[in-house]
Amino acid sequence: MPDTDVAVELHGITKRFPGVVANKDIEIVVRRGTVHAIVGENGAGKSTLMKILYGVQKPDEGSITVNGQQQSFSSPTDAIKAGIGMVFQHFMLADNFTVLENVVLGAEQLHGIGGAARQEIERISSAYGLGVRPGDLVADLGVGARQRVEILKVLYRGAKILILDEPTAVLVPQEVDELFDNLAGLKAEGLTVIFISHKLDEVLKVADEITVIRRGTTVQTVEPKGVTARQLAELMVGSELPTPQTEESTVTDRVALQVKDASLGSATGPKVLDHIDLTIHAGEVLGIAGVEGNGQAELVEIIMGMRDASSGVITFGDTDITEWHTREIREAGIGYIPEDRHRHGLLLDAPLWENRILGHQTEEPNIKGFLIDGKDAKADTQRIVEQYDVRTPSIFVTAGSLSGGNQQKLIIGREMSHSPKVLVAAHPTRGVDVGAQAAIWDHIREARREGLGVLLISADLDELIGLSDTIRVILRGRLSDEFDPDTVTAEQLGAAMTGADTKEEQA
Amino acid sequence: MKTRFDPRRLALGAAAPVLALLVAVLITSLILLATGDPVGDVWKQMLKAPKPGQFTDMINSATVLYFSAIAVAIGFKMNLFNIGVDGQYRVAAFAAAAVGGQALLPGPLNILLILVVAMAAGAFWAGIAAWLKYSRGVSEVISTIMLNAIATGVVAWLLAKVAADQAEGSNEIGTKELPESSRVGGIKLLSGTNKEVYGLIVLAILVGFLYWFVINRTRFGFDLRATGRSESAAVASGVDVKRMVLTSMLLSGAVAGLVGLPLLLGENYNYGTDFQAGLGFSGIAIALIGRNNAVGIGLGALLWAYLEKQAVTLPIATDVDDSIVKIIQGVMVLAVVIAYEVVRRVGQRIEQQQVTKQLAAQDAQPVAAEGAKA
Amino acid sequence: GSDSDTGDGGTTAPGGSTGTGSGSGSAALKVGLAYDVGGRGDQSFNDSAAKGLDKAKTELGVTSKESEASNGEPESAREERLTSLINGGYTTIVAVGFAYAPAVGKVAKANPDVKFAIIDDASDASKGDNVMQITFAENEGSYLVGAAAALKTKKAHLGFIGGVETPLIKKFEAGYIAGAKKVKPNTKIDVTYLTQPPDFGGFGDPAKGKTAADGQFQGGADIVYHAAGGSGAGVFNAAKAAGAGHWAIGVDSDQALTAAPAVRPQILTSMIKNVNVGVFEFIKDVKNGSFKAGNRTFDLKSGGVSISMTDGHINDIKGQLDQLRDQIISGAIKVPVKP
Amino acid sequence: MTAGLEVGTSVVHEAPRSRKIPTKYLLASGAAGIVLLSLLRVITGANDIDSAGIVNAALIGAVPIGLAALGGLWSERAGVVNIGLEGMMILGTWGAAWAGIKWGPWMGLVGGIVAGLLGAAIHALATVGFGVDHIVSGVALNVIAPGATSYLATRTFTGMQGGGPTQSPTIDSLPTLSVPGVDGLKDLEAHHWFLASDLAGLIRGLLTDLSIVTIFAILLVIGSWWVLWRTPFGLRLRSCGESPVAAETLGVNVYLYKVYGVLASGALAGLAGAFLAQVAANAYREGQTGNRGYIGLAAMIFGNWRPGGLAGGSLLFGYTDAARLRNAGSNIHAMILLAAVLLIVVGLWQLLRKHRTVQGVIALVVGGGALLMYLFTDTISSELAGTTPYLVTLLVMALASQRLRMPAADGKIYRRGEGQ
Ligand SMILES: Nc1ncnc2c1ncn2[C@@H]1O[C@H](COP(=O)(O)OP(=O)(O)OP(=O)(O)O)[C@@H](O)[C@H]1O
Ligand SMILES: Nc1ncnc2c1ncn2[C@@H]1O[C@H](COP(=O)(O)OP(=O)(O)OP(=O)(O)O)[C@@H](O)[C@H]1O
Ligand SMILES: [Mg+2]
Ligand SMILES: [Mg+2]
Repeated sequence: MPDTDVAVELHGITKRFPGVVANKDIEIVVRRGTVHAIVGENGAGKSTLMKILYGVQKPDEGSITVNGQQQSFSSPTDAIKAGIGMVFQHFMLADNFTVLENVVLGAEQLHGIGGAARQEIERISSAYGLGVRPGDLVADLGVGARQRVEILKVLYRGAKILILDEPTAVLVPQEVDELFDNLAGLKAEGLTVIFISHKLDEVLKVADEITVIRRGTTVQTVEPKGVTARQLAELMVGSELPTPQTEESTVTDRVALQVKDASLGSATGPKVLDHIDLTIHAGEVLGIAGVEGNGQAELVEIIMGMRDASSGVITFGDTDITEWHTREIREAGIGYIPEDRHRHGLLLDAPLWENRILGHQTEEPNIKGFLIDGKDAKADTQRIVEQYDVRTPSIFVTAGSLSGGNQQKLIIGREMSHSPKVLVAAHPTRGVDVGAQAAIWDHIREARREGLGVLLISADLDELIGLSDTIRVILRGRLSDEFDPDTVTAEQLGAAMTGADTKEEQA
Repeated sequence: MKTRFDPRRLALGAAAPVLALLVAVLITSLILLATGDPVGDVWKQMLKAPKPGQFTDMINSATVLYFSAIAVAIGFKMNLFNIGVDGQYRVAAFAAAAVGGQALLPGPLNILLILVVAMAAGAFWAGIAAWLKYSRGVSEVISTIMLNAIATGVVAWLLAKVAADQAEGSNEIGTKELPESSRVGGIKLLSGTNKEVYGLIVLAILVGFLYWFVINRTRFGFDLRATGRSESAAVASGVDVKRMVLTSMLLSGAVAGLVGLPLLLGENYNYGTDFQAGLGFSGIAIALIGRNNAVGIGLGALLWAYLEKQAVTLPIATDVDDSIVKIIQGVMVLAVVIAYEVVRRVGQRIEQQQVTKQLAAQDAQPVAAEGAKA
Repeated sequence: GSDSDTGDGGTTAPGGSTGTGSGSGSAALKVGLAYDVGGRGDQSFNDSAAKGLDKAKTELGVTSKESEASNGEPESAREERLTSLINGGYTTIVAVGFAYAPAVGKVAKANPDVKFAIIDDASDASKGDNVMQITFAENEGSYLVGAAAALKTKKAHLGFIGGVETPLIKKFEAGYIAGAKKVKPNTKIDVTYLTQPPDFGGFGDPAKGKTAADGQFQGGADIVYHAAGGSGAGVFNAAKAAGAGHWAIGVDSDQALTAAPAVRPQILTSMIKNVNVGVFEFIKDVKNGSFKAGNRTFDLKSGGVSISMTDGHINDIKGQLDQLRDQIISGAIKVPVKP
Repeated sequence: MTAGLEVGTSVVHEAPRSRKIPTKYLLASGAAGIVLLSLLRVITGANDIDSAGIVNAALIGAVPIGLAALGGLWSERAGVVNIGLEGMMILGTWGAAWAGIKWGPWMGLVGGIVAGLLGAAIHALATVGFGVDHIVSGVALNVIAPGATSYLATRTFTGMQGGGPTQSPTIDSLPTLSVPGVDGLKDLEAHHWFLASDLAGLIRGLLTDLSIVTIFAILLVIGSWWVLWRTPFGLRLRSCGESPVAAETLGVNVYLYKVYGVLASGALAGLAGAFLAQVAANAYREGQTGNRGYIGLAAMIFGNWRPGGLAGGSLLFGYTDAARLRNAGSNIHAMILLAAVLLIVVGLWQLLRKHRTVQGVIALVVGGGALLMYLFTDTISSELAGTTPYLVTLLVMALASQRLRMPAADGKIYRRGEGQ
């Protein structure tokens, strides 16, 4: 009985992608003036559903009702007209545009693109305490600020229904709290918020209602007071939830990798890396926490030789590899799980067996002399596929046609196959669903037991706390002291990650 | 790229060029109709089977074009656009002719010297663009275009300096002619004509094979293709992309250096104002038609040469201006690339569907979640 | 006036087979004419050749087929062109331009009973018992216009603009300079070439022609001679822009009659290279069976090259020019072929 | 194949993002340039290097290149690389001549623009419609256009008075304007006084007999800047070049704006062709464009994808080309001295300030070589003079390229709904 206090009603939504059913008979009712959370594991279909509600993608079946009116959106324009705004999981900002330009784009008819628009932005910014400056170049902004620009974009268009797709994925606890304050403010204004997240404690904190999606279908809608995080998780996964467990320490005193006083200057302003000192022992997992964009990527790049540090020394065992080239470093036995598998880990339109060669073009079994040894490489790919449970019909399909999780498992298998002495793992389980996640953790632990040194960079604090022997926090290119994962709390880490409350400057 | 043992995919692959040819024919016919030219006659003329003599000429042109297209393709394989093959082969042919004309070495050795000089000169000229990109990040598209123009001036200048006295009553100037002993005789391929196929066709085939082998079988080739498919992934995998730019540009230039040699060693015997120009640009088009594939390029070169051949007789036989053939060629290039793009997309889609179907088939239960992710 | 402008010729599409069945009905000679790049309507020597052919059509009642070279074509294409003309039954072949030299040489050997003429080449490459090599003493004609320019200039400062820097065009330059220096040794002569081979754009880029000529006029020259084919149009425009007292000298045909009407008044004179005469003579000889193989030079003596008196701008110096002409004809003056 | 390699250009990402150079610096450097030129003139006695004539010629030379470059700007700001400019320009020359002869010179301009648009339509269909690699499509277009043009020319111009397969009859010319009074500066210029005469020449060159199209071109440069950077339309168009996916999610019809960009680019390239046919030559001529389309692309790139920059680039090219065509002997010879001095200065700077030994030494050696060349020759061979514009372009690119920043999504193939 759709009455007027229902903001959005999704009925029987089904969406098929080539070979995939992303959404199947979705049923959701969102009441006006509430925060409605949608939870589900990776690939469950949350983003797709929201993209449908926002008119980016068209549903194959089902109906969308907004404020009691049946709608069929053919483009975001229609959705925006209907008062819907969306903040995407992956930021939708043009780096080389100013905040102003990013905000007014597509909504020029409201206040033009000049002074009037500027004032409006400043008004909204102060009204919701977003602290956004219209003149800034987005490229110069930190993640938190970008998040707020995204929200401002939506508010600027006078949206009454906000969709936030995993807004907290890249935020530290303090930032999350701020975001939630903002949401509370919005709610008070009578706005409706649809909120997507994996982080169930957060969800329980802010949501008035929670809808769980599993494998594309709505499982159940619950009230936060009625459930615990664990119950929610089991609804999501449909099974027991694995949590990372470090067993007894395997740390030796043999130094596997050492970075001494490494810095990386940047043409603009502050150093990207600032006198970094770190040591990884054989059998040790060193976890690096930090807000994205504080130098993690650069740290990895100088270790992997993809960039030259402007100063400092990097030693592998007891050999100085500072001047070495990426290939030599990889040959020497440093494995690499890149942060962005699509850009750095795979050739999406090459077959799996060629992707198995990638990164080890100069090592057995991939080669015979200066030739590529297709036969052995294929055989070994088959082995990886079986051993690491990569779900694929054959090793001849292109990597791009696998799901993220399976892509990730292939990469892990590939790196492990060359028995590295050190593994540089950036967000090894990002965007990978729970089953695969557990498997990947086990592989890391096992290798660790055999004396592997791991540099683990992750945004997922639970993962860090669960896997690491030592945790350090990177902030504005500087490394903090060590934290003991057994005692440290997420809040403590969060504080360190943001340098207490002075996070604005990190932009 | 390709899934093994997949007839559907093969069919798709074959579909593209055929589709493209048909489109080209269709559009051209429409133009002819629009301008009131005799469509039927034109195609009758265009499709006339070449006589042995013409066929030989065709193969010869194709040989020259083949070198050019391979040179371009080497760059294309890693997203490097060597628009400068034209300048490179002219510089190279001149250098080779100038040196060869001196007959510093006895016959066969001199031929070898000519080959080496040509490749070196071509590589050098390409090297300038490579270095500019390597050290200064100058787009090779721009630099090679500029270098083509500069090559013209420099070669003209040098030619004026070293030019042998022009033959009595002739209006051409050129380098000293190669001695008889260092020319490459032709091969009698077809009866019914006294025309011969350039001896260097053998070199062309060899180069084609090497191209295929290096690209598809060697570590270097893997790095090259990896860079072409995803520069970022290649870098992460340890490929030194800047070095690759240098190497592949030099290789491309070296092959470009060979473009002029069939003419130099088998036809003109010197480099002069009458030396054939513009071969570099046809090379680009042919590389595109042939999809940077050694065999495909071969067929592309033959097709290109065939069309050029027919173009000559077209106006005489039908009173239709031969520029219509240029239109055919251009439309074909465009149609080919479009067709391949479409086919690629369709192929991708099909594969994604297959993957999920097969996964679903493998096991319905818990895997479905994963499977759904494909 | 068949010798007027390219327009009349233009009425036949290239390759247009026009059987003007006037008179000699069945025995009509079939002439195949292969142009150099640019073809009919290039306002240059191709056009001039076309003119000769048109004359032959009207006066000798021959039928013809024309075909044009394209840029950067392989040697075999030129052979192919001649051969297919022959296969088409056109057994009297005119090849316009030295680029055809090797082709004519080869094809002539293969077709001994076909009569060939090649323009601008007398090398062994095109020699043959059935080949008439038609060359012109461009240097002699240029010598005269050079002299005329030197006599007419008020500033003892002239200009020369060559389309593409080839030996043939340098022949024009050489004669021009020699002629000018002869009558005024202290004459300053600016020389500009628009492009270098194999970039033959210099024969078809009026914009470059104008810029270059502007430079020479503004640099103090008051008369500029061009041997730049279609780029000449730009030179004429420059002369017009430079205003009264500035002249351009035309080339190949009498451009005071063929150029754009607006600029004709700026044209002091033209160095006429009667390719049309050469072509017509050849066809006539073949028709009358008086064909003779070998090189035939069309020079001042034979009237193959000449200086135009149209519009009478140089009537006042006609005397001196005639003197020089006679000296050249008599051999008293040797005109250089290289600058 | 996609947007080509990012190697080297990657340096850009770190390069300072100070995009705006304050006008006062621009003016200052402009003034410095003039002083330098007049010094050079006085020293070398090459009076033509900044005469009214050369300035005027440079302007005329720059217009077609600049218009092509502007075309490139429109399409690349919308994210579509366009090396088909040359082809569109060629179509423009024919369109202008044909329409110009049929309906008079003003319609000629229209004809050129329309012809260019047709070429652009093909490019748009291939790149935006079918998602073909941009450079590939451009190359194909550059094969089709000359063929189509020469075919059309043969069909249309043969049989016309003074026309033929390779050239059209003359087209009536368009009006030209001069600012009254400026011609008086002639005498001042004739004195060849330091600076005064140079300024006189400059002003006279810039303000006398300007073709109406030249004025259009200047207005178009300014207009393009205004439209692209000051209007919602421009913002949307640029957003397609910077982040089409973001634009899509804000309801911008990316396909549409990309098509607009490409079409505008075709229209401008066509106008460039019209300028060549109608103003620079008043007739169509086969091969008339002489690769100016490619040069325009280069001009746009070292103009850093900005109207002001590309105008500068075009003028630089127009100037060097005019210099060598007008009087290579003294002009280019004089420039060698300039180049020598600049190179030596740069070399010393690299050595002493930047401590870049290699670059420094290279610059010094080349500079020294140039200096010797200047001292021991008194003219320059016409063959080499012809390469000046291209050499200069290459040089400037080599010096500037690392500070350039192309639109983030330029040349990337975009498909709706396949973002992220
Ligand atoms: N553009 C697309 N083309 C093909 N399949 C897609 C596309 N987008 C998503 N999918 C499929 O739909 C499924 C649902 O994707 P979706 O992004 O909605 O998951 P999600 O719940 O947002 O995951 P995450 O929590 O990681 O964001 C994915 O598993 C994927 O296989
Ligand atoms: N355009 C697309 N075509 C095919 N598959 C796609 C497309 N977009 C996304 N996918 C796949 O859909 C899955 C889910 O997409 P999405 O990125 O929304 O969720 P995700 O879990 O964050 O993805 P990933 O697991 O790769 O990080 C991923 O496996 C991704 O590879
Ligand atoms: Mg999602
Ligand atoms: Mg995700």
